[in-house]
Formats: sequence, structure tokens, C-alpha cells
Amino acid sequence: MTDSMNLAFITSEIFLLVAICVIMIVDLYQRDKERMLTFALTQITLLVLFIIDFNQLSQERVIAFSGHWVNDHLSGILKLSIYAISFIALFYARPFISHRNLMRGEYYMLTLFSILGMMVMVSANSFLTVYLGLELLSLSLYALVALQRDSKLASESAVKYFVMGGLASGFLLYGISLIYGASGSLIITEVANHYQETPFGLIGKFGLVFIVIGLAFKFGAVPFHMWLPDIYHGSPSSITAFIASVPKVAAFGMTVRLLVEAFGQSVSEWSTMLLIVALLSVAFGNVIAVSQSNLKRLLAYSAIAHIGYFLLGIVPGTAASYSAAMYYIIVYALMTLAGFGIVIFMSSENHEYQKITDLRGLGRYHPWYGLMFSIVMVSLAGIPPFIGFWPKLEIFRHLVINGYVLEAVIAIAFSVVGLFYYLKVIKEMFFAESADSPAITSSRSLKIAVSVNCILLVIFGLMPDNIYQYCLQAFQIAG
Amino acid sequence: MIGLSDYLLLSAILFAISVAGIIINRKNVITLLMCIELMLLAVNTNFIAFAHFLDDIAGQVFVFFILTVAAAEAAIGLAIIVVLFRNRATIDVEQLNQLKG
Amino acid sequence: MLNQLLAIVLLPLAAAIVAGLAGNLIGRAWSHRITIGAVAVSCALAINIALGFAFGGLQSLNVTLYSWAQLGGLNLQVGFLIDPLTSTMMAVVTFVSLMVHVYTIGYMKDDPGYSRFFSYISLFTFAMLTLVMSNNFLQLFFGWEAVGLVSYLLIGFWYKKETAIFANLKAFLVNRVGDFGFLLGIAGVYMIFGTLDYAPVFEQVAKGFNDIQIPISEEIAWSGITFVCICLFIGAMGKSAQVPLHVWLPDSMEGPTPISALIHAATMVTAGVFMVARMSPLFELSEVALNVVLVIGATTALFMGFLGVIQNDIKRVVAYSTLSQLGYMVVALGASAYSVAIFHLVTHAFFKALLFLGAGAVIIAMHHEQDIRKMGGLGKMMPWTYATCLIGSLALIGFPGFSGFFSKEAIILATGNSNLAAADYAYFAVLAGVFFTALYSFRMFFLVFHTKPRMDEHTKSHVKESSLVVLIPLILLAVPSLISGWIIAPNVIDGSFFGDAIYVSENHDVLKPLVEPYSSQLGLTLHGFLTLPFLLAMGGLVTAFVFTVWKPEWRETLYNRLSVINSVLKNHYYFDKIYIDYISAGGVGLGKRFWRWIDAGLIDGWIVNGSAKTIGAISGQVRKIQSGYLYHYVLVMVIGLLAFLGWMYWRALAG
Amino acid sequence: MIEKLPILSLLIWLPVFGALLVLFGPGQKHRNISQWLSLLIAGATFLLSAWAVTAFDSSRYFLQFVEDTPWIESLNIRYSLGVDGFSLPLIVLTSLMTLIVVIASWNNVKMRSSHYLAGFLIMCGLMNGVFAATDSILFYVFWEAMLVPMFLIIGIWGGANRIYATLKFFIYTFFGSVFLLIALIYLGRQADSFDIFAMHQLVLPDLEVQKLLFFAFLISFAVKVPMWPVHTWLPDAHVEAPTGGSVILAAIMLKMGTYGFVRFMLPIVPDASMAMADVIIVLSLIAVVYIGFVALAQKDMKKLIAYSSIAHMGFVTLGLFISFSLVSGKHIDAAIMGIQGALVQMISHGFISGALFLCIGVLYDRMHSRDISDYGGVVNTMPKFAMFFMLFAMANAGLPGTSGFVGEFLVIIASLQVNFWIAALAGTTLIFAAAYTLWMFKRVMFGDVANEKVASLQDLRSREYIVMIVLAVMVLGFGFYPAPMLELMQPSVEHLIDCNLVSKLSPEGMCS
Repeated sequence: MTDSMNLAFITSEIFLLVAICVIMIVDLYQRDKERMLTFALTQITLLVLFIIDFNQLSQERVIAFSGHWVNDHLSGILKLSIYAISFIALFYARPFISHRNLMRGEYYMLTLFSILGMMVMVSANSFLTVYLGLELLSLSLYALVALQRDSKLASESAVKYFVMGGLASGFLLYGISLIYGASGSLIITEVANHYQETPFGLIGKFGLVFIVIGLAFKFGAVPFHMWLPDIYHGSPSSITAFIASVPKVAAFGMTVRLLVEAFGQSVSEWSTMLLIVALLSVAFGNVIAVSQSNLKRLLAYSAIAHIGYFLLGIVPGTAASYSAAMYYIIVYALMTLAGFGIVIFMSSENHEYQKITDLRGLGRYHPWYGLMFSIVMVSLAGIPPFIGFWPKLEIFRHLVINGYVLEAVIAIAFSVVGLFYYLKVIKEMFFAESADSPAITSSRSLKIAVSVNCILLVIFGLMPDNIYQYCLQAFQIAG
Repeated sequence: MIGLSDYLLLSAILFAISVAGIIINRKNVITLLMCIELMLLAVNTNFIAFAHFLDDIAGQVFVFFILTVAAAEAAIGLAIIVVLFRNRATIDVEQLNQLKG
Repeated sequence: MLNQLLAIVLLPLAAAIVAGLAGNLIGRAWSHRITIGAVAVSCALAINIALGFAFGGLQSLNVTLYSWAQLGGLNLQVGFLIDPLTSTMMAVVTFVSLMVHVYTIGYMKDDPGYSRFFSYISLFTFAMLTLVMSNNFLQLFFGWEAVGLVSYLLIGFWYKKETAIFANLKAFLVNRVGDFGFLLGIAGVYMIFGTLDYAPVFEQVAKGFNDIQIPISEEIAWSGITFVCICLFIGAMGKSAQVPLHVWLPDSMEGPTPISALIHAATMVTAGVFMVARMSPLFELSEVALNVVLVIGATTALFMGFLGVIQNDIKRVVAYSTLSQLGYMVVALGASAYSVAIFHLVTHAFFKALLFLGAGAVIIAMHHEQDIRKMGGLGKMMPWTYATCLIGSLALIGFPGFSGFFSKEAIILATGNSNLAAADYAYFAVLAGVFFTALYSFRMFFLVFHTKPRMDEHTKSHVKESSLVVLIPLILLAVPSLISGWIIAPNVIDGSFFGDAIYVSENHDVLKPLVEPYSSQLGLTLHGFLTLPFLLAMGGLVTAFVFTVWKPEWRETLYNRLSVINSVLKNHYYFDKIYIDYISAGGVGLGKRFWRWIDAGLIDGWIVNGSAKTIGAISGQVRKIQSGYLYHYVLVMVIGLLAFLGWMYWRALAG
Repeated sequence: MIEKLPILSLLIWLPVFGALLVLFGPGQKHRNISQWLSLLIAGATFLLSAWAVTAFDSSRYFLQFVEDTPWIESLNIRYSLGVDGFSLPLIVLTSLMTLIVVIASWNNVKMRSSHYLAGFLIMCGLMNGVFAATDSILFYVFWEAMLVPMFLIIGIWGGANRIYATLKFFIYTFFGSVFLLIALIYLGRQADSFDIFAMHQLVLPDLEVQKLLFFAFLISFAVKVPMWPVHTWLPDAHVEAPTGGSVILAAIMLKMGTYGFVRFMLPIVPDASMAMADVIIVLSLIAVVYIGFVALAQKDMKKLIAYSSIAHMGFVTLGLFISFSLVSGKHIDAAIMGIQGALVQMISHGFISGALFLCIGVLYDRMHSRDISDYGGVVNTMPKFAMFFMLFAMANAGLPGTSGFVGEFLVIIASLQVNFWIAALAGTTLIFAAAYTLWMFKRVMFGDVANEKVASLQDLRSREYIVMIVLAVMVLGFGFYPAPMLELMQPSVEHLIDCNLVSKLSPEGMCS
């Protein structure tokens, strides 16, 4: 435990904290309404973080701060993807918020704080750190959602998010407390050791239930999904894009820490719960999405369905399947970001076009973006060769390998239902006649960001290996 | 002699009350905040009880963290409610159903 | 030799292509010059080959042109088998075709589709030649369907005529029914003999082979050879218009008259007869098949003869007489007098073509009026046509000395000698047939050429003898109608001509008794005046004379007396009614129902769109759970919580 | 030097990247440029495929022009291509039909023609990929990806009811192929490799497992073929699709299903296929007879041809699945006959149905109606067109001398060796096909001029001539001399019969 207090292990966190303070102060002295400098600094911070963690990626797994903190491939890779996705998300946000007087320092502050929270989450090795990271993330997200002060919907969704989130973290804490009582420790590795020797008592089992539910809530899996559509719908699109993508990745990290690392020896205890939740999510998400007319709500329900598929990846409880799930969640974050990118893209200065029918004639008048968005939709539907297909393939592969053939068939059958509503969007863009061209953003940066994001979907679709290799490394599997 | 199980029962009851409160209360959002606080208290009771009977300090430390975070949470919660009130001139839970379906 | 054969086949094809694709470029004159030239050359070559077989002692040869397909051990080839039988057919086909070509110049003089017509008939010549010259079943089937195609095109030549395009579709479909059987027959041949070439098949037949059983159901199994023969004969029924597949031939008269002469009298319709004769080794092995052939042929011969009596359209009379004559040929086949069948085929080709072309000449003269009730007394106005038609009719009724006499007499005698089960019925049918043949043919003859003219003045004033291009073919056809019998008869009957091209088993050899009488044509002719068939023919002739020339008014009374029979005949035994109103209409109706009920209704309506609708409905309902009220959301969460806790508790208790 | 070329990759990617060029290149504004460009690309692709035929060694059954590079190491998925006697003819067919479609839609598609052409070029590449892929996941990727451009083509350029039709098409086929995916995953697991030919070598001792795999394959491929009763997407898709779409759909997409049978089902699960052969045979016969009746009742030309396509594809499945009882009955020649017949039928149906849809397209361009009742006496005003239409109609009716005859002839003859009733029912196609095709022809082409719209029809234009002549040459050529095509396929067919139809229940008797 000599190097237990070695701050080197939390370089990036410290750097981020410092950076946040600096940016806050700099922001105070800014006259520029566009907050160019703040934006630039934020993005630079992210870049620097990326570089730092990329260099630390190769190092071995270390546990520090008397066991509360862990640095390993998993945390490293998750952090990297968090930075990358947030980076794109901020690009999306810029033109949007500048038109809705959200262009204030807080926006960036809160984003960075939530990123900090996520970093803590993914490299937490004790329930305490997990909790702190989670709350740091959640609180900043509540604030972000409520940031658009003059919007009825935003404030309503903020309240809902807040209440439900509080409730969920309450559940999680209650579970943690029970586990603490049952195992006598807060350190995840010690919990794991404890359960290696002694079997689960009833208290431990109940604790596990609470924890699983807390996680399921974070992901928005049925039946703990109720908050998700409203929040996605109500909050400002740029923030929805952020909420929908990045925290999912962090939540995966938390799941691994809480379930896999703490209770990895007793997969059977929780895998069934996850299986039920997952299949429910797949079914409900896909079915309800069919009757949605608002693009944001549609994406919300599709998110529920995708979470279902993702959880199916965790169910088999083998390292390979975890890496598949990780692959899925990262890819999904990228895709859903692009999805909400469409919504942001379609929102002009004063008005937000969120109805699917607002996309009419896009393919006619802006074929390039029509193409881009159909790539997103098809990719979400999981049609090869777009990237959405590969993680699905991996998930199903591991299900079949581990003997969950029937579950795989059910899930894949619902993906046919899913196809229907994704195609509905393409239908509106290309097939439906429309008299005039739909309003689209004027900002060049956003146009570039969307195009880059969508093209990434294609490129990674044609060369899916590189991302997946990282996911495999995260679980010490040679590709 | 009061045993561990009694504390657990107590916290369970508190927990149940808080959840029930959230479900039953249809009027004031503030009440929801209080319910959440109550839930955290239930958790705290658990932690302290366990910490005592395991005589391990970590649980009690955790409680301090929870209390702090709860304070922050309350602050943000109230702020959000203020925003809500400015927009809707009401903080009735029943009115919060613009987002649905 | 091979080059000659190729020339015979390909010249008409080339001419057809030129006239068809470049018809407008080269103009009418050139299109008929080219086609006629081509057919003339192949005709000359064909006759040369035939003579070679008759006198030059030419050996039959079997050549392969190219391998159509190679499947494992099976090699499907295209090639020629040239023997007396083939050469006869080649000669007849090319000769009649040539005549028709020439005749067409006059007949189609002012038709817009002039060169198209020439292209078609040359194409037909090509197809027919491939059929007869084939040395394997594949090519036989090709020619079989190709002639059907051309006949389809030619019946529908005047595509604006509603009746014509109805008739050609009908013809094609009825033929397809026959071809369906034919194809199964070919499949059967492959099944038994493992090859589709004639030579090995006949070889195996000659040196004996083990017949297989074709299981039809659990208990029933057919002898393979019988199955094959009957299936092949079904094909022949289609092409040679035997009952019940005869319905297309009368309608085919909607086509131009030269076609009726060439395709629907002389050549194509006899393809079936040729095919059975070619397959004689197979048919000889199956008594059952031979009996079937006899019955079908006899029925056709007799009952189609009846219909001839009541027709008023000049071409339809000839058409029904064709049907009846085809019946005679098929009877001969059934009696395993194959050579006689071919003999009658040849003579019939001459005199029936002659009759058709004569009828055509009349039709031109009458300005395309075809109803014999509106004619009469044309004899004086067009003497040449009159003379040639008389020759044709006499040949048709088998008046001693005419070509038809020798062949038909042989058929009757052969049938008499046959000892098959159905032979007696057939014998009666062919005898009775003779009477009616005479009746309808001379009824027509008298009504057209004798009796007082019944056409209007205008037409009457314009009636005149046809032009030379029309008359020359008539005369050239009249000559063989007169004399061909004298030349051919003996060598055919004693089998010296066909040699081993036709195989007859010992116990079926019905021609042996005929060899002696047929050795002297003159004696046979004189003897012919004393036989029953002659009396019957004369009876028919006299009856015809009575009802047309002497006492026309008796006709009405007779019709009224026999009104029942008359109505049956008028509806052609209701064949058309059954086929069109019930079978085809029923088929379409069935299709509609299948489509509406099963495709659109069950599969699409319920299963496909139904499931989509269901999901939509469920979705519409389930989304209501998302009520928007916080406490509902929490409630759902808590329910989930309790469910899991309970489940976990239950598991803990259980295990 | 040309031998060094990665010919198959070129066949796949040349059209795809060419399409991108057409899509975003200069052609966007000027139709002519895009048209010439796509003509150039399609022509080059076709020439490449033709060269591939000449370079193909038809005396050997195993794969040629093989390319094999790792693609996704972590999943052990390889970018491996190769063709044998089954796939090469289909690749040529694909390239040729694409070229024809490009020519046929010359100056013909008014709206966004560059996108239209690009769509078909992409399709061409992807379909070539389907036929060339020898890695099952690669196959699946092409198989699915191909749906997207077709979905857009039907949806954007289609007829009145296009949206329903195209959604139905996409979801129907996608539903089918998801089961394929599961089966492939399972097999990949068993064989430790997604290589199709590794799967061929797989021993599957459990017949039940084989049956499950069989049904997974069956659902996905039967939808594509399509076999009764999962055929109902086809008429809608055909009717609503633009001419080019119908052509590609009928000429090539349907073949993928039957190609799947040959490539996956027969070799990988022979025992289940043998056990289930009767089911398939019955379905095929239903396709011939039942669909024959349904086609008779159609009032819409395209629907009629669509249904006739289903009936004709029935012969392919029939020919493939009678082979089992023939092999077990030691009728090896007949088995070869059946399979060869099926393959020839695939190719020739490609030409014929494509040609018929083009003919209907020619009429539709002028009259903007597909209803038979709107026509009549067209031959009066379009004699040259009538000639071609007649030829193709006759080919559709299986007239000897046209390619349509070859396949049906072989299959019927082979099927009599199995059972009289199979042959008899299959043989009814002679009557049905003639009935519905020629009845339609009569009502559309023959008779007196029906209305003044017909009276004002113009005969074929030069580009239409080119297309018609090419197809006519193909139809007649393979009708009179199918031997070359058969020789191309022969070794693969024999290998299929020798090695792949043997039982996979036990290791012995398996050969490589």
C-alpha cells in the first residue's frame, strides 16, 4: 500500500478538475456571447484528457487509495470513449444552444462535471466511489436538463428526472448498504473475495436485487424505463444527445464494477434478472416505438430496445460476452448521438422540428443529409454493412454459444419490428411527397459534425475490428 | 436488547414509507423531495447499524458522504422546483403530465 | 449428303429470316422470290433423296449435328435420321409447301402482310422438316412445338379478326394439352431406355429389354412401354386433331386458305401419324396402346364425318373431311398397318391440298364468300377449278383408280384383317365413314359447282377463272392425286419401300393378305368397282345428288325430322361448350378465388398485414401506460422491485 | 498481368465506387454525364465478368479466382471470395442485366436519374458480392446490404402504392434472413470458422439439429425465391417497382434464394434436406399449379409476370430437391439432370422475366398503364416490338428452342424418374404457362386497335432495340445450344452429388 496514495493514478481526474476551475474563471471574464473561448478550452481539455489516458492505456491494472480506486484497461478505454463521444456531442450542441440562450459557461461546466463523475464511476473500486461518481454525474445532469429555464417541457422533465433519479440512487444505496452488511466491506474486490468463500445470504440477495434495479434504472430498462422517454423528449435536444449517449457508457463501467467484479462468482444470482429485464426492454421498446410520431420519443424507445440487446450481452456472464456488450454500448452511443444529431440538425433558429413528418422531402432537397440520416437509421436497425450490425452479431453469437438460442431468436424477431419504425423515418425522408424543402440548420460546424459522425458509422461498419479489439483488451481477451 | 434485525426492520419501514409517500402524494413536489430524503435516512440507518454490529468504520464514513450529497441534491432539487414554478405557476405533481405516451 | 440435308432444312429457315426481318427492305416481289427459290431447291433435293431410296438403293443414314447437352452419361444430340419414311415425308412436305408458296402469290396478292406470310410458311417448312428428319426425341419435340408455333402465328395471321385470334390461342392450348402427354412420353422413354436417340431405343427394342413398372399409386402400376406409347399418342392426338383434342382444327380455318391447305390438311396435322409410324417398334409392343389408337381413330373417322355433312362453310366442310381422313390414318396405325397410314397420308396430302386450294380459288372468285349456300353453278364459270376439284373429290371418296382409292382400300382391308379387340368397331367405323365421306364431299361439290347460282348479280358478274399462279398448283396437285396411287401402292404394301424403317411384329402383320391383290393395280382397280366400299361411296354420292340437285327441298324436311341429331351436330357434340364454358372459364374462376381468398385474403390479409396491424394496435395501447404521472412511474418501478424481491425470496426458500 | 487482377473484388467494388462517382460526381447536374458514366462502369463490369468466364477452368469443380484476406480477426471473419460453376454464371447474369437496365433507363427516368443509375450500380456490386462470397458472414453482409438500395429504388421511383410494397418487401425478406443469421452463427461456432466450405465439411450427428438449421435456411431462402406461401411480397414489389427494379428483382434477386439452397442448404444439412425433400417438392408443385391458376386471373401485366416468375422458380426448387431420391435410387444421371435443369432455369428465367418486364416497361413508358384492359391491338402500331414480345412470351411458355424450355424439360424428365405424379403436375406448366402468357399476349397485342392511345403508339426506339436484341440472342442462343452453360456447371454439380449430398450424420463417407 505504499503507492496507495500515489496521485499519478488520478492524473486525468485532477487535470479535469483544475481545468474546470480555470474555465469557470475564464468564463466569468468573457464578453463574447458565443463563448468561443470557453468552448475551445473545453474541447482542448477533452483532447488533452484523451491523450493522457491514451498514454496510460497500456499499463497494468492497479488498485490505489486503499482499494477505493482502480485503473485498468476497462476504465481506460471507457474513459477514452467518453471523451470522444462528449467531444462530438459538444460540437452538436454549439449551434443549438447559441440559438436558445443556453450558451452560458454553466453548460460546459456541468458537462465537464458530469464527465468527471463518469470518470470516477468507471474507475471506482468501492461502493463509495461508485456512489460519489454516480451522484456527481446525476446532479450535473439534473441541472443540465433544467438549464433551459423558459421551457415548460424542460422543467417538467427536470423534475421527473430528479425525482426518479433520486429514487433510483436511493434503491442503489439501499442495496449497497445491505451488501455492506452482508459482506462487511465496501471494497468491491473484498466483497468478491467474501462471496468466493461464503454463499449468498438472504440479505445479500435482496441487496443484489436493489443494485440490479438501480443499474437497470440508469440504463432505462423495462420496467424501470418510465423516466427515459419523458426526459429524452423534454430536455433540450443537445442535452438529450449527451444524456442518451455518454452516461450509458459510464453506466456500463459501473455495471461491470458492481455486478461483474463484485459478484462475478455468482453470475447465476443476477443473470436471470437481467435476462428478464432485457427481454422486456427489447419487446416493449420496439413495440411502443412503432406508434411514435415524435422523433425524439421514437429514439427514446429505440434506446430502451437497444439497452435490452446490450443487457443480453451481459447475461451469459463470460468475459467475451462482456466485451461484446461493451462493444455494443460504445457503438450504440455513437449511433444514438448521430440520431439526436438529426434532431438538432433539423431545428432552426427559433423552432424545433421534432415530428417525423418534419423530415419530409429531406432526401429530395438535401440528398446528402437524407443519405446520412438513412445510414443512421439503417445502422440502428442493425443492417450490415453498417456498424450497428456487428455488435448485434456479437451479442447473438454469445447468446447462441452459451445456449440462449431461444432468447436470441425472440430478440432477433423483435428486431424485425424495430426495422419497421426505422424504415418509417427513411420513408418520410425519401418517399413521401412534400411541396417545399424542410428547414435545416445553417451552421457549417454542425453539418460537418453530422457528416463525420455518419461516415464514421460506415467506416467502422466496414472495418469493425479496431473498436472491438479494444473492447476485447478491456477484458484481457486477445483479439 | 435491540438487535441488528430491529434496525433493519426500522430502516425497511422508513424505506417503505418513503416509497409509499412518493406514490401516494399527488399534490406537492416538495413532499417528493422529503420522501427521497427519508429514503436516504433509511439507508443511513442501515449503514450505521451494520457499521456498529460489524464494528467497521467505513459504513459510518459512507453515511457522512450520503448526508453531504443529500444536501447538494436538495439544493438542486429546490432550484429545479423554482424553475418549474416560474414556468407553470404550480408545483402540483398531477399537473406534470405534458410529457407522456 | 449431309450438306444436302442441311441445305434442305436451313434454306427455308434462311429465307424465312430474310423475308421476315428484311421484308420491307427487299419488297414483296423479292420476298416471295427468295422463299420460293429456297423451298424449290430443298424440294428438288428432297425428291431426289426420296427417289434415291425408291430406286437408287440409297442406304438410310443417321448423323449427329451437334451435342445439345451433355448430362453425366446422357448425351442429348441434334441430328438427322434419313430413311425411306423420312424421305417420303420430306418430299411431300417440300412439294406441297412449294405448291402453296406459288399459290400464295395469287391468293395473298393484295394483303399488307405479304412478305410476313411468306416468311411464316417458309419457317413452317423448316420446322416441319426438323420434325420429320430428327433422329431423337428432343429434336422431335422441338419440331413438334415449332410447327405448333407457326400454326399459331398463321391462324392468327389476320390478327384484327377476333375469331382468328381466338382460334389461334385455342389451337395452341389444345396442342399444348397434347404436348403435355408427349413430354411425359419422352420422359418415359428416357426412364425405360436411358437415352433419347432413336437408334439405341430401337436397338434395345429389337434385341429385347426388361420393361419397367411405373407406379401410379400404392397398388396400381403401369407397364412402362404402354405408358410411353399412350403418352406419345396423346401428343399425336393433339397434333393430328383426334377426338377429343380435335376442336382446334375446324376453328383454324380462320387462317388464310393456303395455310389450311399446307398446315391443317397436308403436313402438320399428319405429324402425329408420322410420329406413331416412326415409333412403330414401340407401339408394336403394346396391344393396349394399339387398341386405344384404333378406338380414337375410328371414332374420329366416323363422327367427324357426320359433322362434315351439315357444314355450310366451304372450308369447314373440307376441314371436317380432313379430321375424318386423319381418323382413317390413325385407324391404320392402330391396325399396325403403318406403311398404309403413311401411304394414305401421302395421297391425302395431295388431294386434300388440292381441295383446299380449289376451295381457295372459289373463295377468291366469290370475293371471300365462304358460304356454299350462296354459291352454285360455278362449274361453267371456272372450268379448270371445277375439273381439279372433281379429281380431288373423287380421290377423296376413294373412287377406284384415284390415288385415294388405293390407300383407303388398303386401310379398310387392313382393319378387317386386324385381330385386335377394337378392330371390329374400327372396321365398321371406316366402312360407314366411306358413305359419309362421299355424302359431304359431293354435297359440297354439287352445291358449289352445279345447281343454279345463288349469289347476287354483282358477284356473279365478276366471277371468273383464277389467275395462272393459282391454277398451276391446282394442276400440279391434281396430277399426283390421280396417279400417285398407281406408282406407290405395291412397294408400300409389300413393305419393300419402307424396309426396316417401319417394324411390324409377326402377329400384327395385317398387310400380308393384301400383297397379292395389290401386286396388279389394274386388277385391283377393276375389282374395286365390286366392293362394298365402292357401293357405299356411290350411295353417298347419290344421296348427295338427291338432296342438292334433284330435290333440294327434301333437305328441310329431313332436318326437321332429325332435329335432335341435328342440334347435337350443330353444337359439334358440345365439345367446345364443355371446354370453353366449363374447363377454361372454370380455371380462370378458380384462379380468381385462389387469389382473392388465399393469397390476398388469408396470407396477405390475415398473416402479413394482420400481424403488422396487431403490433400497431398493441403499441397504441401499451403506450398509454406512459401516463406522464410521476406516481405511476414510481408505482411501476416499485412493482418491478417487489416482483424481483419476491422472486428472489421464493428462490431462497426453494434452494 | 490481367491474371493477377483480383477479378472478383473488381466485380464487386468497381460498380460500387463507380456508383459513388455517379452519385456525387459531375453527373448530378447533367444527366448525360451520369448516364454515360454509369454505362461505362456497367459495361466495364460486364466485360470483366465475361473475361472471367473465358478464364474460368470449367473442368474443375473447386473455387477459382480465390481471394482470401483476414477482415475481422477478432470474429475470425475473412474477406474471402471465389467462384465455382454455380456462382459464375449468376455473376455474369448480374453484370449483364445491370448493363441492360442502365441502357433501358436511358433518358427514361426523369426524376433524379443519376441517383437511380447509381442505385443499380450499387446493387450490381452487392449482388456480385453475394454470389462471390465464400465466407458466410461476408455473404450475409452482402445479402442484407443489397436490400437497402432496392428498398430505396422501389420507394422513390415506384408506382402509386410503392411505400406499402417496398416496406413489405424489406421487412418480409429481413424477417427471413434473421433466421439465416442465427443458423450461420451456430454453424460458425461448430466449424470454428465462418468459411462456407468448412461448414460443408461439418459433421452434424443430430438430425434434429439439422432440421432446425434446415428450417432456418428454408425461411430465409424461401422468402427470397419466393416459394408458396411466403411469396406475397413479390407481386406487390414487382408491380410497384420501376421497370429496372422489376428487372433486377426478377432476374437476379429471386435467384439468390435458390443459390442459397445450392450453396448452404443442400451441402450443409443433406440429411434434413432429404428428410424434408417431400415438403419442398410439394411446395414447388403448389407453386407450379396453384400459382398457374392465380396467374390466369391477373388483370395487371406486371402482376401476371410476377406470378409466372413464382411458378417458374418452382421448377428450380423442384429440380434441386428431387435429386435426393434420385441419388438414393442411383439415378445419378437423372439427379444431374434435375440439378442442371434447376440451374439452367435460374439463368434462363433471369433473361426471360427480365425481358418481359422490359417489354411491359416499353408499353408502360408510352401508355402509363399496366392494365391489360387498357390495351389491345398494339401489334398494329408496334409490329417490331410485337415480334420481340412474342418471342419472350413464347420463351416464358417454355417453347423449345428458347432457353425457357431447357430447364423445364430437364426437370420434368428427371422428375418422372422419381414419381409419376410429380412429373404430371410439373408438366401442367406447359398448359398453364401457355395459357396465361398467350392469353395476356392476345388481349394486349392482338385484335383491332383498342383506343386512340394505342393508335398513337410509337414503335421501339434504338436503345430499346439494343436491349431487346441482346436478350433475344441470349434466349435463343441458350435455347438452341445450352451445352456451354451446362459444361460450365457440370463439375460443380457432379461434386455436389458425389460429396455434398452424402450423409453428414457420421464422419465416414465424407469427402473433400
